[in-house]
Amino acid sequence: MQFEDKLGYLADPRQLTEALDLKNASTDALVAFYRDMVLIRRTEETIAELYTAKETKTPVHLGIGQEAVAVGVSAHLNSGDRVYSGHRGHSHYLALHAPLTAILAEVMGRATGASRGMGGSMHLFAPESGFHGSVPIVGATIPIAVGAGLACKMDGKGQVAVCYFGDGACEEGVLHESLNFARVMDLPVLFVCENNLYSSHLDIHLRQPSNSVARFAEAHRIESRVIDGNDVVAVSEAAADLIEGARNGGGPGFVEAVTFRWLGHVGPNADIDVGVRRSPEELKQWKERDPVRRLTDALKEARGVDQSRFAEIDAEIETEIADALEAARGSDFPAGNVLIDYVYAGGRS
Amino acid sequence: MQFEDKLGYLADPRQLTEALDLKNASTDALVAFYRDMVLIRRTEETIAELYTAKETKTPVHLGIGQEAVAVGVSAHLNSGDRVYSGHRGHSHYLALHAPLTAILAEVMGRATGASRGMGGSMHLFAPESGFHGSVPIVGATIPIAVGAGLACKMDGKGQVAVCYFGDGACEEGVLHESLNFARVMDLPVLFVCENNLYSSHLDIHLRQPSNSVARFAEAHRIESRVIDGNDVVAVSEAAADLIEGARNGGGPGFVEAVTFRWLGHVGPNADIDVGVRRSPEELKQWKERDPVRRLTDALKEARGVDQSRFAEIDAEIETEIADALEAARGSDFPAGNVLIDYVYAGGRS
Amino acid sequence: MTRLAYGDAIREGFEYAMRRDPKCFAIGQGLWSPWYVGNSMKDLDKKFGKERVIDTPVSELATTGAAVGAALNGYHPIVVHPRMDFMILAADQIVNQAAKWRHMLGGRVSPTVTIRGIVNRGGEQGAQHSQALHSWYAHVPGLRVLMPATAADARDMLIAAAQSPDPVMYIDDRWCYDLAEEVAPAADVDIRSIKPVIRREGSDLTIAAASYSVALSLAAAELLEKDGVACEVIDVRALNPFDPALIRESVERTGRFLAVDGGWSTCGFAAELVASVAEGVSPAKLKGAPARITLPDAPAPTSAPLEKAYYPTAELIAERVRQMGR
Amino acid sequence: MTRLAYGDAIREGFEYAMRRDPKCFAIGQGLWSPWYVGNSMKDLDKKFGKERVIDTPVSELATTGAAVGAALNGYHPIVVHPRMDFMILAADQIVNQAAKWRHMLGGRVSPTVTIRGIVNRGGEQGAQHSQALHSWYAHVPGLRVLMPATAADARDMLIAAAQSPDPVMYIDDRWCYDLAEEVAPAADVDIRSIKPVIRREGSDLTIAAASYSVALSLAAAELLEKDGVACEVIDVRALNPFDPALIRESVERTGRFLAVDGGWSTCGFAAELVASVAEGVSPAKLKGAPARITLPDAPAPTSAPLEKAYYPTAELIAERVRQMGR
Ligand SMILES: Cc1ncc(C[n+]2csc(CCOP(=O)(O)OP(=O)(O)O)c2C)c(N)n1
Ligand SMILES: Cc1ncc(C[n+]2csc(CCOP(=O)(O)OP(=O)(O)O)c2C)c(N)n1
Ligand SMILES: [Mg+2]
Ligand SMILES: [Mg+2]
Repeated sequence: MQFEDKLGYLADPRQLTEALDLKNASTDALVAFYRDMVLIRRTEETIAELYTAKETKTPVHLGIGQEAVAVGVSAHLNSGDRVYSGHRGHSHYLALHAPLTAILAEVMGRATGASRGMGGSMHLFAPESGFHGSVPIVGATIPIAVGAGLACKMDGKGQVAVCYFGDGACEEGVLHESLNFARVMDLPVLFVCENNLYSSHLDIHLRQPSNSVARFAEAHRIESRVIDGNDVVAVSEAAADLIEGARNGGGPGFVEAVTFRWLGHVGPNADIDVGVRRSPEELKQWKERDPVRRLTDALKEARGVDQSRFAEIDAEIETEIADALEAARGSDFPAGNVLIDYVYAGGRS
Repeated sequence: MQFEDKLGYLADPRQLTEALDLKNASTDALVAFYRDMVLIRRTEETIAELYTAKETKTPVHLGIGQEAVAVGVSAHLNSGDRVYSGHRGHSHYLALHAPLTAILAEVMGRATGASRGMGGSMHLFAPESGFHGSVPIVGATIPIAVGAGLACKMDGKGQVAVCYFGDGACEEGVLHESLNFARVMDLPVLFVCENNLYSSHLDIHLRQPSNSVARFAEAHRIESRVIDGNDVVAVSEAAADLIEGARNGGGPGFVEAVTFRWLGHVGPNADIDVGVRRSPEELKQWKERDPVRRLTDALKEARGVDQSRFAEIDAEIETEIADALEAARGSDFPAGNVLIDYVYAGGRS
Repeated sequence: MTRLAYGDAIREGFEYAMRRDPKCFAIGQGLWSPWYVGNSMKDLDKKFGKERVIDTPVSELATTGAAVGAALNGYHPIVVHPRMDFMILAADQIVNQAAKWRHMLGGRVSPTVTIRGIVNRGGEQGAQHSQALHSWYAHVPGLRVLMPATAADARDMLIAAAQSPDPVMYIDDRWCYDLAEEVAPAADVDIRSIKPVIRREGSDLTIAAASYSVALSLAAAELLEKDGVACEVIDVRALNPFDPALIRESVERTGRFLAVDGGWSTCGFAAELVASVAEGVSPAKLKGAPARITLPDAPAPTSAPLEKAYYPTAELIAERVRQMGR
Repeated sequence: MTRLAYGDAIREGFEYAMRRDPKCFAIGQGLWSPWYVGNSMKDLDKKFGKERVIDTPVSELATTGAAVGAALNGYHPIVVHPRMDFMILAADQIVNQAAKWRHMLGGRVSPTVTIRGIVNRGGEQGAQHSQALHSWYAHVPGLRVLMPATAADARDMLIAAAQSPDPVMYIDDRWCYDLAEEVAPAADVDIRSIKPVIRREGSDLTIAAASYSVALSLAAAELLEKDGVACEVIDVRALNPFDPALIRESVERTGRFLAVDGGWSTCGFAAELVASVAEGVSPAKLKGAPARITLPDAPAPTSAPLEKAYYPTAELIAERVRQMGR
């Protein structure tokens, strides 16, 4: 197979390392993006530590390095919208400002967790914040989000459904069935593919004939945007367009956000030994394309935001996480009865 | 959804009714095509009669009107190649010159049938002729043909696998998974979609955003040809190209053959009441695009073949079918023990 | 009371559920076709509009997932699979998703979806157009599995399913469509009230079955009555969660038990019935070993004589009962 | 004789089967990864080349279908599903295709494919990463279902599967990977020779189980020995086709029966075991009602304390046996 490098510079880690082009985004909004991204990163680092310290065993799929995608998309969502995700879902949850204590408690299996301790890292739920569920069967939430879009359409209130998934999920037939279904029924669904060029240990060139997955949207006649997923401004612009279209009855949209994860597929290590092209050098290069640093640089250079402002936010976040962690640690595990009581509404009868 | 009429004149029954352009095909080959197409049509008409006469109950999906596709493709296959099909598979079987008695016997559930009376119309098997199986779960033989292609590649003898399926099957996720798999592994597989614009009662415009399915091949970076499926010369040319490529290690190819079935989805009636655009007028127009008549006209006009030659072939076919039918009718039903004995090799133990 | 046949009763169930609840809709393959699912949904698209009776592309998995998704967002979809064989393609959404979301996400959300799987067999259709896989779904905690055996149940169980707070697998059998009976006007039904019932009383032997197998068992009981054997016939109705109490109580009276099921034997629902009886009834109360009648251990054949040999009949059941002694 | 652990034994089985038969190859997700399927396929890709040990896209259905297709064309592929949960997506190819092609096409062709499904549970992985669905596949005629409980069987059953003329579901359990024992050199194995065996003799009660549940049952038998209760433990090994003769014969001797299974209860393999015993052993020979131990009727939880409550233990089995009397 001749592999097509359709993404070009978007997939080349030596490119796009400079400060972001902030376009006409407001400084306040950009600073809020910074805050959200740092919160996500620090929370995931905290989860990594919990795992390393054996405070939890639940499999954790960390998205450090990919924070810009969820933050850029979420900027255009409100709590009436319905977000779905998969195994690597922390950022999608946190970008909606869903409760911090609840995600940490969930990762530690506590009854105060987002899923009351029944799900762990891979099964999160915070509908009050618009996060309607994540599950780790690859591709499973894609048609579910389409069904949420169908509900939105039937509700007729201009709400949208969003589904995050990866490049690997595009190999599941259900993605294709779902794209067709959403298109044929003109459903308000935003498909967001975080193309991090890997599915666990396998580089995309070992799994697909091209490194760009937007070709599937095109095949199903769905409008798409292929963007630098480490550029929160670019993500936000693309999402804004497509979400607006969906709200106004234009049907589904598809964002391909090219990005890279800094850690291994699962767990807190970088496992640079796993994966054919995933060399230490390449990883180092991708870290130069850090979505947080590029935003910070731009805010400093183009908007004159002072380092002290970032330090202040960072400090707030540390306190927030410390408090959340303490609250999570202090809470109980689920009571034994729920093992059966949660199976059917009102328990088994 | 805005429906894209990508096929244009290829899907317009008022077009392409004229005599075929025979290009540089040999007259002998073209006469052989005629023979094969008429054999298919007459056999299916015979099966329709058997069904009407209640000599069989097994569901029959007739492809009358679509004969050119299998005939054009099979011209480039030999018995080392492996052909798979679905519920509408009579033509694919017969175009390989698989035994006529065996298909009739199979439809009538006899032990001398292609599948020894265990399959009926929807499950045919004649590996000696290159027909390696048809089954009616829509899309099911697509990955199986891909696996046959993998076997061909491992065998290293330049053989190819062919899979016939319909426009409806393109809505099954497995088609997309299979295209990707075949592409990534560069397998010698020819995907042949008989796009007859219908999946049972539903017109393609109610199920997909475009009437052309080759867009899926394109998305998976598979070479494709979109052709008039009622033009046996065009089918043959397209198949020749792609099969040659596959034999030489070029990987998979995809033929979209646009055609139309004259009868209903299942059974011997035209059921023109079923299906949104399937009006009596449209059906009448499609019959003007008869693949047999257009070939006959061309052979007469461009090659001076005499009507008597056709009449002779027709007569031969009548005899062949009459003989086969008699043989089939005269044969036994499967013995009771095979119900269990065929489940496991050597019977249950 | 009006007389209603099973196929029409299903249609009435749809009509009642959809009229009663604007959040209830139907989705699946063939719903705009006059013949796809027999007469069981005839003209519903005309009555409720094509937005609430949605015909779909040939995409079992995404269609089912979309129904699950709509259910998770406040709707009560009924997703229709014209054959249980095709529904296998949707198993991930049924078993990994619908059955698990409530539990896995802490009990705060429920995929209130009804998955209708039709058993459509016979007519020389063969191995991929004949399966009855209710035992698979009965195996999975989180699903409710209903199988109506009568016209009233065909309607009422569909209503119960559409109104259920849990995901429901509703399985009907085309061989039952002509069974007719007098039925009361439709009303709301609490799914938790659907339990096994005695369809015919008897003191010599207990038969338990579901769906079409109930009709067969009742016919066998008629035959046996002539021999002076009084069979009690229990219609299981709800296979998951399954409550064996009534069956055990019956076997304690009769001392003999036969399970009849239209699926395969190994790990099938008949095995569950026999195991539930064996576990719950003291061996001292059994006058003989329990038994089961199921399909033979083979895929469905096509040819007419083999089809005839393949499917259990009332006569086969009666013969087995005779062998089991009195 | 060399000492071999279950995980390594699987790897040896692959190595033997692939060395012996050039038409045998492995395909599935994670086969080029150092950790995906534990140590059970370590470096096979290096040994046999990436053409015979094929790592695939995330496409369970097409991958399985491709393996079935290669099998129908003379190969003996072993398709690997790192979790049974993901394998549900491939159910159509397993159940509608692999299981049926021989029968449905007249006995002239056989999909000689091995489908390896791994039970990978615990570790707070939760509902979609824990399932043991062997009962589903045991339900389906046409499939052979094997579940090794020992290192020797882990290797030999894989060899038998690879050499089988029928499609085989080979199910291993990650919880067994460290079980080690002395094993003889690898040799060809006829799959039809794989039948239930007695792993421990005893006269008071018969336990039947498969896979990891055998280890649990043996541990329980150890505990019970101290109480003076002698359990006979039977390793079922082949769940489909299932031969209950040895188990029935044992229960006729002991008079008591307990089925232990790592799947769910309703229509599960434990139900089949109990039903087979109930059907085949005269109630007069039973000293008490048979029983089963399975998972609770719930999806797998994640949090540590619930996980602990969820999975059966040797102590739980021993306690149940004590309740069943002597
Ligand atoms: C149906 C299914 N198949 C396989 C897996 C194992 N698996 C978990 S994550 C993953 C990789 C997915 O890659 P991608 O979609 O690109 O997401 P990423 O991990 O890169 O975020 C795989 C194969 C699974 N969880 N579910
Ligand atoms: C998995 C599955 N879903 C649904 C069906 C019912 N079905 C049989 S044929 C058919 C239409 C297929 O249309 P197409 O692929 O275009 O083939 P055509 O009938 O037009 O030749 C459908 C939906 C089936 N057999 N299998
Ligand atoms: Mg990825
Ligand atoms: Mg078609």
